[in-house]
Amino acid sequence: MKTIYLDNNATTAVAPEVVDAMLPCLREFYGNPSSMYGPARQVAHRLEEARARVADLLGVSPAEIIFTSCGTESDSTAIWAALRANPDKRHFITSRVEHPAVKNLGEYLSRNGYRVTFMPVDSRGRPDLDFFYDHLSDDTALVSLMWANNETGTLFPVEEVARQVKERGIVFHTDAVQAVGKIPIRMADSAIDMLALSGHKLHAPKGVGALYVRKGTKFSPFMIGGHQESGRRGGTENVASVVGLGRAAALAADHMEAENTRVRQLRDKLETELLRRIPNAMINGDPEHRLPNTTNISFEYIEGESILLMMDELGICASSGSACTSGSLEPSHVLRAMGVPFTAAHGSVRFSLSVYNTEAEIDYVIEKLPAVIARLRDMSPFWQQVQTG
Amino acid sequence: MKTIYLDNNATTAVAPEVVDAMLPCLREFYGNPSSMYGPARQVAHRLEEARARVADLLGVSPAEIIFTSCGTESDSTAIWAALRANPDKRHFITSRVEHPAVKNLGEYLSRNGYRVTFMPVDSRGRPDLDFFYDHLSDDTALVSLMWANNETGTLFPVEEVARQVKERGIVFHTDAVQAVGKIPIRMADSAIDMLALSGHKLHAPKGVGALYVRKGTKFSPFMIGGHQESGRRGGTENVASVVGLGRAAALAADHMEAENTRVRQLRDKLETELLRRIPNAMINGDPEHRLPNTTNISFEYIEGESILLMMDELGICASSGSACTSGSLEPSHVLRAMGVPFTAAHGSVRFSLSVYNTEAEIDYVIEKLPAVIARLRDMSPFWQQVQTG
Amino acid sequence: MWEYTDKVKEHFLNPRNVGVIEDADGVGEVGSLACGDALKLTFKLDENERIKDVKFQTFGCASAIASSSALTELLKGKSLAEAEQVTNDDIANYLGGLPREKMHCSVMGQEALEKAIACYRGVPVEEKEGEIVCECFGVTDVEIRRALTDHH
Ligand SMILES: Cc1ncc(COP(=O)(O)O)c(C=O)c1O
Ligand SMILES: Cc1ncc(COP(=O)(O)O)c(C=O)c1O
Ligand code: FES
Ligand code: FES
Repeated sequence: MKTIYLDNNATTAVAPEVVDAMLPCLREFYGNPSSMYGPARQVAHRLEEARARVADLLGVSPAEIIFTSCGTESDSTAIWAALRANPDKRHFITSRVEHPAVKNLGEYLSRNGYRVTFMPVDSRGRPDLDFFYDHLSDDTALVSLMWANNETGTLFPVEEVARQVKERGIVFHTDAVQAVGKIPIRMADSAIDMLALSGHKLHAPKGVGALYVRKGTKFSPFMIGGHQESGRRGGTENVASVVGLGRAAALAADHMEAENTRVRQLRDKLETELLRRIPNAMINGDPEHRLPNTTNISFEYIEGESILLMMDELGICASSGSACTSGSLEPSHVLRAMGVPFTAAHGSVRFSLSVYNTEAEIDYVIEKLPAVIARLRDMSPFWQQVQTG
Repeated sequence: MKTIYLDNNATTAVAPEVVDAMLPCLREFYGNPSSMYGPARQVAHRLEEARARVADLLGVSPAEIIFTSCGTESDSTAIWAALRANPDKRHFITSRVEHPAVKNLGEYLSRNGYRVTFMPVDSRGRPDLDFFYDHLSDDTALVSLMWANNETGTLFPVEEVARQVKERGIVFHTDAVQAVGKIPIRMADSAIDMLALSGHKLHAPKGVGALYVRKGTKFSPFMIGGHQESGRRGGTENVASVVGLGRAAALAADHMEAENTRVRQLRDKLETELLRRIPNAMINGDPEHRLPNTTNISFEYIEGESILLMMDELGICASSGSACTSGSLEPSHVLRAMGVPFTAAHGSVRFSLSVYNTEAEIDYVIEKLPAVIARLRDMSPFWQQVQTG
Repeated sequence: MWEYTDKVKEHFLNPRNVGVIEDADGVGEVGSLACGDALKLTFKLDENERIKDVKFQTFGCASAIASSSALTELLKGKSLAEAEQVTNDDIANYLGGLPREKMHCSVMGQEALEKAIACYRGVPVEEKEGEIVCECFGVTDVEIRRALTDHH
């Protein structure tokens, strides 16, 4: 059975070109980029080439890129850097729908001497900017808002918000892990100070990320150790994966148009057809300002894990915000923050596409999913009640 | 020209078996190990198999292993975990010869509200244990001592020290990045609470490490984020590299005997012959308690970077504690802590072998190096002074 | 991430005894729509008070569905006294084990069975109106009933 992979916001397949770029660094070019001798200098060279490619994707200078081990580390690095560089300020603002990399760190900070504000969102996941601006103060060291939400694809107007924030002398960080590679990003004339990205969301391997730090931003390292990354991140560089990320960044630039035309059309077709064929189904998130590859649909009165496992039997991979699929046994904090009713939250399914998906795959899902939903609803005590009710 | 790689304490070649183990995880097994569906479950499975192999190498249980992005992260994780778990205690003891991953974090802590003691060493790099025990107090939260020194190979008696430390209810962490894979380590009946290792020192790729945390040790995550690694380390797992580390751990176990017989003999031959053929040369470190693969030799009155670059011309890779080779323009803090005279410190060269080295390679170095040293000394004003006395 | 046994998968994909017995002797309902898991169990007895027929409806994860299916298989042909002895461990064992995080899904089965037997015996099962049943959504049981009836 062929796998139809529609879970690209969870992780992506490594592009074959990326694997090819990595292999020499796993074989002959194994030296330590900090070493003196010839073979190691070639390694350092490849590392810097990768840095230039990542910088290009964002439209920034290579010296503004720090390589890290993942999106989570990039977020932690940005947040701690801003807080440590502004030790007199004790306030941090973020949103209620951030990825755990930011949300859980925010909660940690609120237990450890910081005042932390979590901006609410409306039922479509749109930010409450009035609330946000009202809460900025002289004590605010840092704002961290995600660019694109991983569960719903909803986009925050981070460039606009960053401009307002910068005027007040507050550092602005964005978790752009889901945005980079999916929508065009030009940082050069933006007011964003720091931006986090993660390789495995754009067809590079897992375990490598980057942080953009605008030139002139006060910085204090999170990963304290050796002098790597110009003293901004200790630890021997993950050369092969960084080189892979460089290749992936170049590919992402090449694929940007397809992502925003062909992939968007496939996503729209999937969404429209599923909503047309399945009753009591609804979109979660902001249909207007949204990533081109993501749709999050709730199927009322049934539960997400069951849907995922029945889809798995058909070779279809997706994910769910249901409590039953999470390690924590709590439903998605994003859907709860949006006030998605419990009748819908448990049966939410996120489909996230990539340039590797085909129309035939989407047609297959459109054809097969209605029966899966119907079958689970037949077993559900609530569906019958609603039908007869 | 063939490369003779004698810089295995800086980084190692990835074993071909390790690359082979990684490749499927860069190709077909790309799923997110946290996902529900079939293909991702296979990824999770491989991850857990790797965990079991790393646990085996240390003689511990898989649940005690946390995967990280490098040795530096493992050290940071251990140190912050112990400090955060014991918030009433504000004292930290380490040594003056630690790797920057521990040393620089210690210095950061001493500027940020902690009392930090750096234990001195003697001229052979041996710990001043009387000083150490005298400085333990009720306020001591954590002791961190490296098992094997990266520059000299000197071994600290960490197992004995850990027993004494544990009696006083203090957490004991060891940076074993250079020890793991080179000397047999059985943690089961040791008193060590945490142990850091790094993949690229044992023929796994760069950018993956592990931290052993003894069951029952109070822990608070350093990388705050998702629920990965049983909630102890956020961030999507670096699956391919972790699988590589698992394979490397199994290989290390297989090679342990060769490392301590054949590799040791090659190192001894190299050292004895160089000292016999080159005047004013001396070993740095404790020749008795030392890694089997490392020798650090000072060639007086000349400078390390020049030696390295002349060796590079001959295809020989090694490293130096000279100021000129380091980014910081200061000679090795390890040699300075040992009180190695500056006439010797600047001309120090570290040769670190692996099981991939052959006797022919060692013979080549023994044959070629004396002329290199002689040539540089001919250029040195000090050498002439000493000769004419 | 949890691993399901083949038996769990088989009962999830091909659940036995799905549905409602219209003229049931015992009916037991547990869980809630708010919390994402709920189970309705109905049974019919023969003249010797043995369980002749039993059906379920489940809203929940794969374990919940498989556990319900397993429970109905375990119950068939048992006397009420024997049925009362069935525990959630029996359900889990029948399925070759459940992941630790999913054991609560089998507890639901045991609870529904207790309620159904109590219902048959006419023992009143207390149900407080307006009780908070869902921490995450802060929902009461009254609101859940309303959510179902008001929908269309
Ligand atoms: C003793 C010691 N500790 C820590 C490290 C740091 O390891 P990594 O470069 O993987 O962060 C190294 C190696 O560079 C080392 O030799
Ligand atoms: C929005 C967002 N931020 C951060 C992360 C964390 O990235 P990583 O898993 O590479 O640490 C993710 C992905 O999991 C994400 O979707
Ligand atoms: S969903 Fe009801 S308690 Fe969490
Ligand atoms: S019904 Fe939610 S975990 Fe089983």
